[in-house]
Amino acid sequence: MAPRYALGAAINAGLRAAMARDEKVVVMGEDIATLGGVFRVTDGLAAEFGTERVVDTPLAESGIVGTAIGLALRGYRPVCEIQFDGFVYPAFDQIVSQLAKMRARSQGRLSLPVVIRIPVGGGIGAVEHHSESNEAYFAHTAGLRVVSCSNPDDAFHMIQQAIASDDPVIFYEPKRRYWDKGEVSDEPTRSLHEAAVLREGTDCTLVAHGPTVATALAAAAAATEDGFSVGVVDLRTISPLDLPTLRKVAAESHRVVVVHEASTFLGIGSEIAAAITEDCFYELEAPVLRVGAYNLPYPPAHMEDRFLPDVDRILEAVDASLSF
Amino acid sequence: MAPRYALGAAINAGLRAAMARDEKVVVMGEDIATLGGVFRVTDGLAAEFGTERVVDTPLAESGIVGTAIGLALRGYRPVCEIQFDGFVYPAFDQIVSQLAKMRARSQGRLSLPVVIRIPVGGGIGAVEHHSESNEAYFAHTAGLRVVSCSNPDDAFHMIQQAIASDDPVIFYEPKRRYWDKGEVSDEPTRSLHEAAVLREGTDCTLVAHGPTVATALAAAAAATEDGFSVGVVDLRTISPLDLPTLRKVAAESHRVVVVHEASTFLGIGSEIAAAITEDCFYELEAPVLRVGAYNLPYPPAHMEDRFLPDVDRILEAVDASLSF
Amino acid sequence: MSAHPLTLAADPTVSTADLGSLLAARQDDPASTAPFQLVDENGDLTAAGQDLGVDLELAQVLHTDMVLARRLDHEALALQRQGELHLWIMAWGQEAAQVGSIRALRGDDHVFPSYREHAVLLCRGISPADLLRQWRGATHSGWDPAESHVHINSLVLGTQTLHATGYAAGVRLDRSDEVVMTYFGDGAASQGDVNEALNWAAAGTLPVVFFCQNNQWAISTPTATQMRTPLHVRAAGFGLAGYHVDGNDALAVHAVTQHATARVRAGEGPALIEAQTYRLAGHSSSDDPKRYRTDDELAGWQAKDPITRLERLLRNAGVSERHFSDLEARADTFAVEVREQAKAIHGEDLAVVFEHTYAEPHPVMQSELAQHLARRDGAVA
Amino acid sequence: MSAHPLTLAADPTVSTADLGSLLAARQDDPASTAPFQLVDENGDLTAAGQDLGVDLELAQVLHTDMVLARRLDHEALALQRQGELHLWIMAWGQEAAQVGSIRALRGDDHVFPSYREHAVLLCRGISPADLLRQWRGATHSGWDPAESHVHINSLVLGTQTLHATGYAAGVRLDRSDEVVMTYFGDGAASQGDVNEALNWAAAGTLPVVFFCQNNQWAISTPTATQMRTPLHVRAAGFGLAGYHVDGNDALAVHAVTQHATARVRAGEGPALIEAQTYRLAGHSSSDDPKRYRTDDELAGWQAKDPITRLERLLRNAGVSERHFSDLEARADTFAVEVREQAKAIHGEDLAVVFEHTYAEPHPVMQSELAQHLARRDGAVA
Ligand SMILES: Cc1ncc(C[n+]2csc(CCOP(=O)(O)OP(=O)(O)O)c2C)c(N)n1
Ligand SMILES: Cc1ncc(C[n+]2csc(CCOP(=O)(O)OP(=O)(O)O)c2C)c(N)n1
Ligand SMILES: [Mg+2]
Ligand SMILES: [Mg+2]
Repeated sequence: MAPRYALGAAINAGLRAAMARDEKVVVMGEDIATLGGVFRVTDGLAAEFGTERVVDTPLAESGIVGTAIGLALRGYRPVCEIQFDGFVYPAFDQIVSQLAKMRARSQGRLSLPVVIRIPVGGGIGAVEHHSESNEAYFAHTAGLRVVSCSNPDDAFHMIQQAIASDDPVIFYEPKRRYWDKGEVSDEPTRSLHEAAVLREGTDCTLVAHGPTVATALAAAAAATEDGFSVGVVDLRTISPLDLPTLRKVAAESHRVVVVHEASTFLGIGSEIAAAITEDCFYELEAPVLRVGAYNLPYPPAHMEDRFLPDVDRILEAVDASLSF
Repeated sequence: MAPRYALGAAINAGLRAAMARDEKVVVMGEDIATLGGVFRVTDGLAAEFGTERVVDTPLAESGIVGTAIGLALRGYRPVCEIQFDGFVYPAFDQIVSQLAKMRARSQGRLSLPVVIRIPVGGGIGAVEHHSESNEAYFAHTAGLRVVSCSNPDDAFHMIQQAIASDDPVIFYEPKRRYWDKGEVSDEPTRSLHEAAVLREGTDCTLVAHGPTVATALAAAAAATEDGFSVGVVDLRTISPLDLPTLRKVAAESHRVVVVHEASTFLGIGSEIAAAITEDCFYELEAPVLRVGAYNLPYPPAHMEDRFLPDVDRILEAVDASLSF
Repeated sequence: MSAHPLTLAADPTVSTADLGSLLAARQDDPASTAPFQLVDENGDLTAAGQDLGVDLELAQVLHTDMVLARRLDHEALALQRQGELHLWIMAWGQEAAQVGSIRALRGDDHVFPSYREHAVLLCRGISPADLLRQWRGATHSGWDPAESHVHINSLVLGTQTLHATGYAAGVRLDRSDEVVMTYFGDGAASQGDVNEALNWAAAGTLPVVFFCQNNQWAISTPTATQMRTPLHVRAAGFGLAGYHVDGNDALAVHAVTQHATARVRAGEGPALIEAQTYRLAGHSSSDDPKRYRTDDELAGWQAKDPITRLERLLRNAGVSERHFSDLEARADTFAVEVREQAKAIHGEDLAVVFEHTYAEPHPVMQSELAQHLARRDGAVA
Repeated sequence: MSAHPLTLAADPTVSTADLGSLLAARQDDPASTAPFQLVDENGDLTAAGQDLGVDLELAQVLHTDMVLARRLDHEALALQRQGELHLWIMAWGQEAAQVGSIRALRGDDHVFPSYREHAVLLCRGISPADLLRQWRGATHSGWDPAESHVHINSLVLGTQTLHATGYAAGVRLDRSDEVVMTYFGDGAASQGDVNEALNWAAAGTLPVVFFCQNNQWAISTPTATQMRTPLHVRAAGFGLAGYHVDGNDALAVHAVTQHATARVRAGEGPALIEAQTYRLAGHSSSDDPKRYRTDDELAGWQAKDPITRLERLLRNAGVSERHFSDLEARADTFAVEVREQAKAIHGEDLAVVFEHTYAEPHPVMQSELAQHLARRDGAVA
């Protein structure tokens, strides 16, 4: 039987495998060496690979990404940790103006194989800035790849695929699923930029990524009890989107509901809705609906349950979709 | 007859009026006082209002926005200039984590009436970072308002309305239209967050903002020659969107094409497409189509004509829409 | 500063002028890299303390502040362990740096804190309820800055230093003689924003005091990883007046802050104070400091506890046992208040966030608020 | 450095050790805030120049470099005026700072420039075509960093200083003795990134030389608006070795850079060099400097022109008229090359950007490329 890992531990194992395979892989960030990261995702790496390759940096996110770019130019493959989603913005300029654009700027001469790991999303009762979902900013930025894992098996393989990519990758880790356990296979079943159809459905398909995949699966199960056939797609890749898979489920189930934790206004759901509608206009029997957080700053923990999409809100959208 | 101004001069006049009206208005940025800004939009303001209210700052965008927040907390109404679109990212953290969220964070106690002026877009043969369209990042950020002017009259009134707003406003100025002249009326005809139907159409409606409004008007005129009735909406407001107006034109013309200079992937066109489709599913005879830049980093000037949406690409989309 | 019963004849001989000449003398002295002290670890006056004399009345105020602040800290951590708070950020060990500095300001001097300045907040009259609201997960901030002249905190490290700098620009535009104070940590000092703020304030000769509590750690990262030279040296690099003080010596912190503030208020430009102190507990209630620091290091700093030190000074100066037992009783009463106020904090409905995000009507807000209310009230199936 | 014909018996007496003791002596001297000079404005040796001696062979190399760089500048501006370039960024006045520093490096020392370092690029063998490509609007960068060991420039000010710092971390991981050089301006020094880089490099004892050309202006903003103290003072604040040099004295810049580089190469940590110079032309071909600075100021700096100064030194040392006329002829030939190469730059089709944005296949790229090709080739009605 394949071994079982918690999602966080699976990323740890993936990092370990990547570091063992390629000595150019270096891991860097705030509190990642001695402490092993605030979520312990890098636990034990410093002991195994030394503090030259597992580096506690000064407390400066622009510095983390900016120096990672320099390391990549020198031939290294840096994997940066941003401690929490809400702390990536000081590095925004280095990410969108430098990391994303340098290959094109150099006419393809320079590769920046940098991975930026971001624990993402809410639902853990955290204080401000520790629960944000900011994938849309990076997905709108040409030159980056953006992926999001939802389970230990994907986490283990996707982190290694991201590190192996010669393009910069924003790697989202669903922090409230870090402790969820699952089997981890020896070999990846998909490439990094393929979505996974977790469940087929003929009445409607839910499209989710990262932390909301489990919510979508629960909603699909509930809908089945009510007699509907509801499918679930785990996006896995946010940029580029796996449009062939999305088109296929749209054509088969005629109704699509996108679920994510980010606010709906210009969230990735809007791109999926626009793209699928363009490609499958005659197949759709309802507009693609979006279930996301409200368009508010992430609220205090006390209110987050009402803020985040949950099974009820997904079912409400499925009902709305079916009533078209 | 109403006086004629170039768009840049109209903003200058609007700033002047706002500063004369309210002594709490201060204007700040790089090279804006002595030089009057690289586009001369703040020309003469320092001479008229003094260098205490028209401030040449150190060269630091995070500092510009961060100190503007402090000034606002002290009761001022700062208007910041970001010299070019591509230089706003160092201020991203101060904008999305501080400026956008502080009112909600303070439970409504603190107002941040800060305006961030950004000359935006391409088409001027500029070097890298001087031609970007980044409105989607800010439109996806709750707590901000995002507007975009396309003509001198709007420019004159909208800058004053933005300054009068107690909410932070990202104010886009279409840099390749700075020298376009037009009449400027005494009183605004619309509130800040209303779109303008510039031309009615029964076959299709083009939705544009800022620099692409003129392009859309030209395309609509060309389509008319071909016998089609094509309308044009100038969005003016990107966040919030004026959905009632968009719904109305969608219901009337049954076909909508959104035009903007930003890349289409997660550009504001995707939100408009998703929202209109949701609200007007049965009225639409074609998917909402999007005409934007390709999903690339902004290319060298030599190639920008092929990169930016132009009349031909708009007409191509209108054709595609009509062929559904 | 609130009135405090005199229990001793105080002889407040530390004048700003005296301290000024002393600090000036130290600048010529290479040994001046040692932090300025008035009271040593045993509660005895240092040479400087003897030279300048200390204000025993002030010492009692500061000691009382610290005892109450520490009690808040203990209660709040206990509340967190009981599930009554989501998170707690412990300040213990850092009380002297906080009370010594805030008590040197005028009540109308605006303060931009980081997240660990509970002792500062208490000195400014902020109630335990207002202070704990945020850590109970009920709100993102607790108090009204217009009343306390303390801005709400930002958890994005260093950002507040630019807000303080801009606020100071406004103070100057207003021709006011207020001073603006901002607190930040040794870790935050590595952020671009903090350095932009230091430079901006210096270039503009703005009335800001930058106060760094160097508590030796940024979560698990020691100060040596953040910087090569002590932070107070950076002041001169940007053209600020730099001060280095023993942050566990409340009287020294007060004297140095008073000196810095006077200069800043006089229009001589900003100052940077580095206070050497130590976070005796974990980074927060989620942190296990044993993973990254030794028991020996901790013991060394426990011996420098700021409260013990001032208690010894006061006892040596003849303050009665009665005073200390009264204070203990007061702290017990305060602890009860803290617990009661904490438990009485009730979160509000998400509807308030819809109301508070924008000042002016916003259609997306309005339609989503309607959805939320319908869902909340069960109007949706 | 390419071989250069000897026309004089050189007596290169400036050793690193000599200069080191001189610079060390200056640090105790309050007057050391004056920039280090070897050759004064009249081309005469200063006291330090006399003490240490200067290398006349080197002086000729640097003089030649500067003459050619200035010619490039004149030609490029003329080309811009003729519509052959979209934009030109003038370096004139700053040649000494650039050639003096780059010639002090080893060829394998990697350089992270800003956008004004044309003289640096020429010294590294980058052709006019590669150098001008970007300003003709054909590309966003011109040369291959793997060949020249010069990174392509970034127009987002200050960002390159962090790249240099990270690259230096890689150099250290590789156990190499390369040094990394990064150039930036007085305006860029206000950016958070530059200060993060200074601090990061110092904290990590990384082999980076930060070279600031303080040309007194950031577009229309004078250095006084950017900072309160001279930049070289900031070095000590972060724990870097700080140097202050007359940036119009190519030999002094070379000597100081050599000294700094030797220290850095030896593993003693990063250095910051502030070179006082002046941008004699506008900020760029779009700028009108008369709007913000006086003719007097300009005249004052014209008198300190770095090329005239070295020419005088060489003439005084007996370099023949022939040498100068040969150089003039060489510059004329070079000017022709510049014009020819500039006009021969042809932009490519947008298709190349599709190819260069990602290393690996990307479906959005692929489908949009197909659209683009169809449109370009008229396949769409
Ligand atoms: C911009 C940013 N990055 C990362 C964090 C996560 N974080 C919270 S506290 C902390 C350490 C702060 O250390 P220091 O500034 O010394 O303050 P202290 O906690 O010691 O009071 C870190 C890394 C943050 N809050 N903000
Ligand atoms: C982050 C950023 N902000 C603004 C600009 C616009 N800009 C280009 S050059 C310049 C002045 C730069 O001055 P300095 O650093 O002194 O370099 P110099 O031009 O004098 O060589 C400005 C403001 C920019 N390129 N990058
Ligand atoms: Mg600390
Ligand atoms: Mg300059």
